[in-house]
Amino acid sequence: MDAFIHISSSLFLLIGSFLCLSGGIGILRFPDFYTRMHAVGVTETLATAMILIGLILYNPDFLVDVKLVIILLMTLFISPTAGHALANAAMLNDKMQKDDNKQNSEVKSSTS
Amino acid sequence: MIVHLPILQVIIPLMAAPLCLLLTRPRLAWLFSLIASGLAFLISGMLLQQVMTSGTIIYEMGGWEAPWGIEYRIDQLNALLLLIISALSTIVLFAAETSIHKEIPADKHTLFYVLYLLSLAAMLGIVATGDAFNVFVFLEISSLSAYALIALGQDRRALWASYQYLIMGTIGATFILIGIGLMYQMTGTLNMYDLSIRLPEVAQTRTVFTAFAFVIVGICLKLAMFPLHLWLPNAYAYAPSIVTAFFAATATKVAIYLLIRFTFSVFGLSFSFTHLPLQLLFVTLGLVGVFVASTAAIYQTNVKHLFAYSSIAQIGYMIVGFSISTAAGLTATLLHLFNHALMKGALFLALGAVMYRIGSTQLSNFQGLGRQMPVTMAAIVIGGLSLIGVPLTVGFVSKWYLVLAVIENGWWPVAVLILAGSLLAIVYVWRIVEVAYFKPALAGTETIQEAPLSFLIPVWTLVIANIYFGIDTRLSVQVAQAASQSLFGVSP
Amino acid sequence: MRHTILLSLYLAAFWLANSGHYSALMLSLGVISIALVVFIAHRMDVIDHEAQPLHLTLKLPAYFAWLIKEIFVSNLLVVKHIWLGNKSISPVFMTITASQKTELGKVIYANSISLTPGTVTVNIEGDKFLVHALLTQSIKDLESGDMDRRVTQLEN
Amino acid sequence: MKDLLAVAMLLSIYGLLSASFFVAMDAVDVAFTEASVGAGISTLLMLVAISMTGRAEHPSRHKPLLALAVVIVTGSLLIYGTLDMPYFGSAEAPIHQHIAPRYINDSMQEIGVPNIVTSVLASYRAFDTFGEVVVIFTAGMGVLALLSVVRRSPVDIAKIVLFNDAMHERHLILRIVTKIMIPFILLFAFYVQFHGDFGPGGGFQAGVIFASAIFVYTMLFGMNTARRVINQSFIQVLAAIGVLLYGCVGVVSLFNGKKFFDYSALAIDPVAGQHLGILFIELGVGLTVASVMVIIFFNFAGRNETPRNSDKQDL
Amino acid sequence: MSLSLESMLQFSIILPLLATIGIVATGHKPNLREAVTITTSLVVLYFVISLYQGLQQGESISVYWGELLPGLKISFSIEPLGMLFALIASFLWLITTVYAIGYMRGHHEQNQTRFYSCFAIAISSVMGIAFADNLFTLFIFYEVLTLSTYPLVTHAGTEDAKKGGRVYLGILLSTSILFFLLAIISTWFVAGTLDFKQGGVFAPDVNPLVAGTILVLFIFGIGKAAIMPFHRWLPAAMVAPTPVSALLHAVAVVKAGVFTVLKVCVFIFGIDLLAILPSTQFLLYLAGASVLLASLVAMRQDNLKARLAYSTVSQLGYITMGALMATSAGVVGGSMHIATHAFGKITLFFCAGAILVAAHKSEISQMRSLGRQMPITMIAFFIASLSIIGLPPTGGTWSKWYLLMGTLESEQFILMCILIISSLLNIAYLLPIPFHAFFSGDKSSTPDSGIKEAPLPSLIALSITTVGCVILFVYPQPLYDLAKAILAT
Amino acid sequence: MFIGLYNYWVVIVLMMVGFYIVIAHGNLIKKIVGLSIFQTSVFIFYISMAKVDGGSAPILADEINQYSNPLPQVLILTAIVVGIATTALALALAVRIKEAYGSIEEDEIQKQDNLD
Amino acid sequence: MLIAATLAILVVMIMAIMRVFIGPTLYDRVLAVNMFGTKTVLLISLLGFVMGRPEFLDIAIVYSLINFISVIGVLRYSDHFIFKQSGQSKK
Repeated sequence: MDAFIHISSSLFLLIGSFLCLSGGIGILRFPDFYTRMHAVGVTETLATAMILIGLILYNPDFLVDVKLVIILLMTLFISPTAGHALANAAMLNDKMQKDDNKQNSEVKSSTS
Repeated sequence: MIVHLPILQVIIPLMAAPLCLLLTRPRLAWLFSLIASGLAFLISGMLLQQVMTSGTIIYEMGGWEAPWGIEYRIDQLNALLLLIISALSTIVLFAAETSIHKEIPADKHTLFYVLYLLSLAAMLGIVATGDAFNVFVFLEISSLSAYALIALGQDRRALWASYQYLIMGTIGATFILIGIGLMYQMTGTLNMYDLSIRLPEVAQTRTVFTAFAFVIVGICLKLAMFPLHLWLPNAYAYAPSIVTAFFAATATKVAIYLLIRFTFSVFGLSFSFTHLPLQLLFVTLGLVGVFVASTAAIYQTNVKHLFAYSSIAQIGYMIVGFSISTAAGLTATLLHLFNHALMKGALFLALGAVMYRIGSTQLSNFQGLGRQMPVTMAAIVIGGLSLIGVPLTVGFVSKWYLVLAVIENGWWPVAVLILAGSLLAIVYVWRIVEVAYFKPALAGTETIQEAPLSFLIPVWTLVIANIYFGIDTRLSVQVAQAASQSLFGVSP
Repeated sequence: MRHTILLSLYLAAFWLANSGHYSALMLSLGVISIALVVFIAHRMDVIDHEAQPLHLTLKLPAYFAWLIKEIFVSNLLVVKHIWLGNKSISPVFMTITASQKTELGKVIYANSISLTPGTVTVNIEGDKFLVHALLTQSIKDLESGDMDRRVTQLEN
Repeated sequence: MKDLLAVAMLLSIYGLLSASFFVAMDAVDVAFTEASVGAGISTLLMLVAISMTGRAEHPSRHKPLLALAVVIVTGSLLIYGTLDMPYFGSAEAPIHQHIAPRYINDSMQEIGVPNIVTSVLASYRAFDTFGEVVVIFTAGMGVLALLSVVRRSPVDIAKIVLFNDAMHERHLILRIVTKIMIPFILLFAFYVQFHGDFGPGGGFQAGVIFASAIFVYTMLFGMNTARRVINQSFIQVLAAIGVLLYGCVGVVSLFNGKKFFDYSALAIDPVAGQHLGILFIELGVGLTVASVMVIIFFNFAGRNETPRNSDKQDL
Repeated sequence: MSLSLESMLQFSIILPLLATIGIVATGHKPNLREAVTITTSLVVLYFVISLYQGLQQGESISVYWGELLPGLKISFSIEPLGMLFALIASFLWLITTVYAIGYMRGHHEQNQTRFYSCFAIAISSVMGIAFADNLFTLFIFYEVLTLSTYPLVTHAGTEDAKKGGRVYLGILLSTSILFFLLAIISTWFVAGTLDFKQGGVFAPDVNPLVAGTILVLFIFGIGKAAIMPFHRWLPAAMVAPTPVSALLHAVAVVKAGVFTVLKVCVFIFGIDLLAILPSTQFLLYLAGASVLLASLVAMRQDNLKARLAYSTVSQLGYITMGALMATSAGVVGGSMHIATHAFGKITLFFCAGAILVAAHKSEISQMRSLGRQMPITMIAFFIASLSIIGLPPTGGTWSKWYLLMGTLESEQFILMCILIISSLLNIAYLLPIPFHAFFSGDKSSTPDSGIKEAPLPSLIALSITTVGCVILFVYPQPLYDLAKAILAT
Repeated sequence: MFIGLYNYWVVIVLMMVGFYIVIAHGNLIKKIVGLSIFQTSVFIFYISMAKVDGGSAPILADEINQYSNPLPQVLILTAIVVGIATTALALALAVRIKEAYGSIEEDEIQKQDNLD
Repeated sequence: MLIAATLAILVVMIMAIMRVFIGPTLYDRVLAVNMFGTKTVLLISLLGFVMGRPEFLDIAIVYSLINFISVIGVLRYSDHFIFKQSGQSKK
């Protein structure tokens, strides 16, 4: 039994790491902001979940497990919210730039 | 309660600060801070007396003995500094209510007193403590409150001055932190007394050398020692007058104290002055500081600037006395510490009075003030004479001891230079005198009156102290000598 | 009031799960803390049906199970395209219509869209969601309305 | 990097990184604090400040050669200084031999708290921590002195520019998620406050977390709402009370004839007294930190909404 | 009065200070104010004379006020040199006050109250200097004197006056702080005491190089003695009103300077030590050069007061020389010259002031034929000139004589030549003034000028001092006795 | 993880980066950032001193007998607070300076000051 | 395995930092920082296990909270710029 749990935990961790790495590559590789967001989405949902589940399996202590679950829930709760918020801001910004790309000194110098 | 005096010294103003915040009426807050400061003064007097009769007092916080807990260790040196700080603070505070009325918006008066008390408590804390890290913590309290107080000045340049001070001060504090860390790493202790015992074993290591360098540079930044003085003139010039008077009289003194404490007590005389070419370095920097700053003072058009540069020059004298590294030299430095606090306190407070009446401290506005505000101007003149070092004022006493100590060490040229530095002081003091007494008053200033009593009383208290301690030097000399001898006796 | 009691219960559970120290002192401190938090939350006016969606409690697990499956699938899809490279993707903006009536429902729907990699809700205006997708395929799946329907069901 | 916002982002990353490093170095309490402060509060404050000062840096004209020289000299000196230092991690180093062993071996008997950091912080070196509280109090007072705005007339409030008002109308998702989260964040703060004895955490971290819950609330629902919830002058009083509470614990031991901060005076059993004392002072710390953080944030954010057209110079 | 001599000594220092308060208090009533001044000066003179009698009877009088720093006492005692100085100063204060009343009113000067009060402080510090028992006490009063005379120099408040005041204060304060104080500290360090002692305080085996350096520091440091190149302040101070010039040249400042030089030479070094120091020679020649150069410069001045000022520089050189010659005749000559020069020079200045007040003339070239309108003034001027030159029937004869004796005694023939040459120069620049006043100039311009003699108080004052010059010739014995006694006790 | 003194050197390099930003950059906010980095690096330095090989976090637990040194951690807790206090105040000043001068560039402020 | 996972996370963190430096827009940076934050949460959790003291997960919880707050902060104050700008352009 112990061996099984150990192996499965390792497996979860392995998958999580792989997903994470994939997301990392995605954030570097994808061409623009919105697409990169999807790559980040990968690392924040499944990858995180996998690693945390791996850890939960690894450790039988109840208190620690509870905390890991809390972390997992929070991540799942927060990451889409944050992602949405960011995308929203970026979109507004884009729109604004399209509206007036004549005398917008401040933002342009920073984004170019 | 007598055994608790060391902690009460710090804790009374410290606890008074948040209490003061609860008093929303500014006048009440003023009265309250005055009482707190006065109590601190009382306690410091009792402490000094206690120390002079029965030697070093040790007070362990939380009952944990020294290297594990934090202790307050009051010897003659600390006691003297405590007395200077609390006395000056009380006297200066007396004029605060009138002064800030004109210089600070009304809704910030209470905050002013809170910050003032914090600053006072922090300085007392720095001086009283026997723990190196505790020094850092209180140094930061004092610095933070200082930044805020300076930024309260009317002029927008006060903000910029405060910002520059903040950057320099924080770098200095961080350097001290690095130095303390390195010392701690080599000895495993933070208690200054414990450090002084354990450092000699590892004195030859490069780490301790580096620690020393960082601590000293950090302190010198706080000290505004030439060439690290750039933040000081503007900070003093644009801060509210009360703040300037308080800091000019006390803040640099605290830094000098730290310098003395670390070089003489913690690292020990033999380490500080025999391994390193420190003596030469400090003498040179001190003297160059005297000359550069005095010369700069001559060319200032704002009297506050002028006296700020003069402060840097006076720091130069203290550094020279300190670098002689003999008991006589240290005595001279301590005397000058005390005396300079009296002079600068009087001068800047008098400037505060001028500020109160004419709203500016530009030299050109001093025209005819000799007739319009005779009592205030007389105070400035006497303070200036003291700065020059004219006999019967305290300035003479400290210069006498300084030159004597220098000659005792055989440094004739230095003695000549020290005296030559006073000549520059004549020049800048006399510029003010001439403008004030021998120029007709500006048109439209006929209505200017003598400063109110709330200024004149503290100013003249200090002026009279300037003269009294210039004539009856027993007390100041005795304490200074006792302090420096105890340092030389204790240090390994 | 219902919401307040419920919130207190949630908080109590949270405290107990975290604490691990069940001495009298700690428990009483916990009670005090919860009381304080509820008081502050009340002042902040954050206790209502939006924040404590108790009416959903029973239906949520089923939805979550389905959502996890979706997340799993879409993750693999995105990862595949990450490795395939830029040429394989076809990013697109698209507006879809949500059928939820309450704001809470919309939020659940929008977050579910974002939670499944490959699609992100960018903007909400009324019942129009602006969605960005990595692949045109994913947006098609959304438009098919499976998720929309499930969230709406949750609502009722 | 000419965009200051980006710089602020980097600073936040630096904070996160160093916090991770602290965990690796066994300094969990420090990591806790650094995470909440370095990555959280200071980034946030920086963002607010940048929003007021402009985010673009102008190219500087002066030559940094002198600066470079100073830095190189300082750095070389430091490296020179490390040469005689005990090796990293070596258990024989003096710091592990002289004072620390007593803390590690005896603190359980003397104070009865498993978290050694807490016992050192709150009892052996309680005075330092008192200083720390005063530092933060001072900063609060300083910010208040610098940024507080004289109470405005209703006319002025009406003129306040739109962008400072609530954003919850536009951000549906954020609103609901935040509403759900806030009570839990608050409770978590209390949890951290009271479990500092057993694990990482304590008054300071709790205060910061508590304050950050308020920050989120303020950012979402706007300053005016936040002001209604949290009374400005009340929070100032609270900050003062925190410091006083801490100090009074010391004063009480004074009146009981013990040394300042000697908590054993607080109860018949010295260890229980220590425990009680730590509880109280942590409470003081938490109170002060939370309220000062809120004061600082409110004043920054409140400054932001100063009407653009008038009274800029004279405040 | 039943005051003890000790209290008289103290009162002679304190009274003028107290008078300051009285003067300020009565400032708005000129008559009362001046009454206070004159009364005080009379009382002080009385005290000083009583002290003189006490000294004659061989009483030793000393007062101890306290210790400023450990070992540095403030104390006073009476010895002949100081007595001499005190007598001259207190007497001339009275005279100058009388003169000033006439001058200041005649000239409608501003700030008269400030003038009288600063004057009183200056006198007080002069008394302090005269009676000082040690170098430290002397130094303190020396500085007070500088500071209290500064407002007098800048009395007019004009740009010129300020410039003059700046030079005055600058040179005096800087020399005193830079050299004098250093010399004092060094003396304290080397000898361990600052008390004036017959025969000097240095140990006989003191390193001559060190002692020589200290001597140089002293001579340079006592800027009030106006040894070149530190003489600039004197001409610069000419901007002051005439009574002030009188004070500077005759009563207080320069006299305090040379007095200090004499004191230092005799009581700190002692003439025996002085004779063997290597730097003495150098300083002697410096003083000699100062004498000659100043005379030469004086010849070229057209402004009367400036000419008198350079004359003073030259005369001070005599006294310094006398002190440095390290012979008894030199010291006697030097100290007598203090007195004779004081009377001579004060008369000359009084005359200059009188001319200014009555005729509004300050340039020598304008003074032709003034003798007819102002005969008394011009006669006084003539007699005083004789005294300065050192011709009978004036007191100057004796002091010059002893100085010459001193050069002979110490076999300094070059210095002797200098003395003689400079006396000739004195004749050349002083005597032409009264001669021209009486015997040349076009007579046609006289009737319409309407110039009369100066106000009566001024006239009285200058007559008294002129008579003094003559009396010093006829009856020099007391003066000589005092001077002789300096080395004897 | 690291051997000998190597990691101290990394910390020192970080410290110097912060220090450099403080003194070389003219933008007030950037200076504050530099200050922050500088201070944080010093914290790292302290914390590295506290580490003992094979040690564990200084929170007592059974079956663990080697703890890292708690004292530097306590010190740094205090120092972090000091750091945030300084940062807050500095930012407040920067905001006020922007309001008063209209700029947060050192040389522009200096220029304006020289004008009055 | 734990160590392998830790290393993987570290690598991803480095990637995120690279993205922060590259930019190009502010939002890319914020995105990367956000990702960095969540990765730190994982890293801390993992580190606890690697070092054998897994009970300090409170820190990780705080991290995720802080992360959330700073994203809102960025949003809030970058909004500010957008509005400021639009305000200018409308004038």
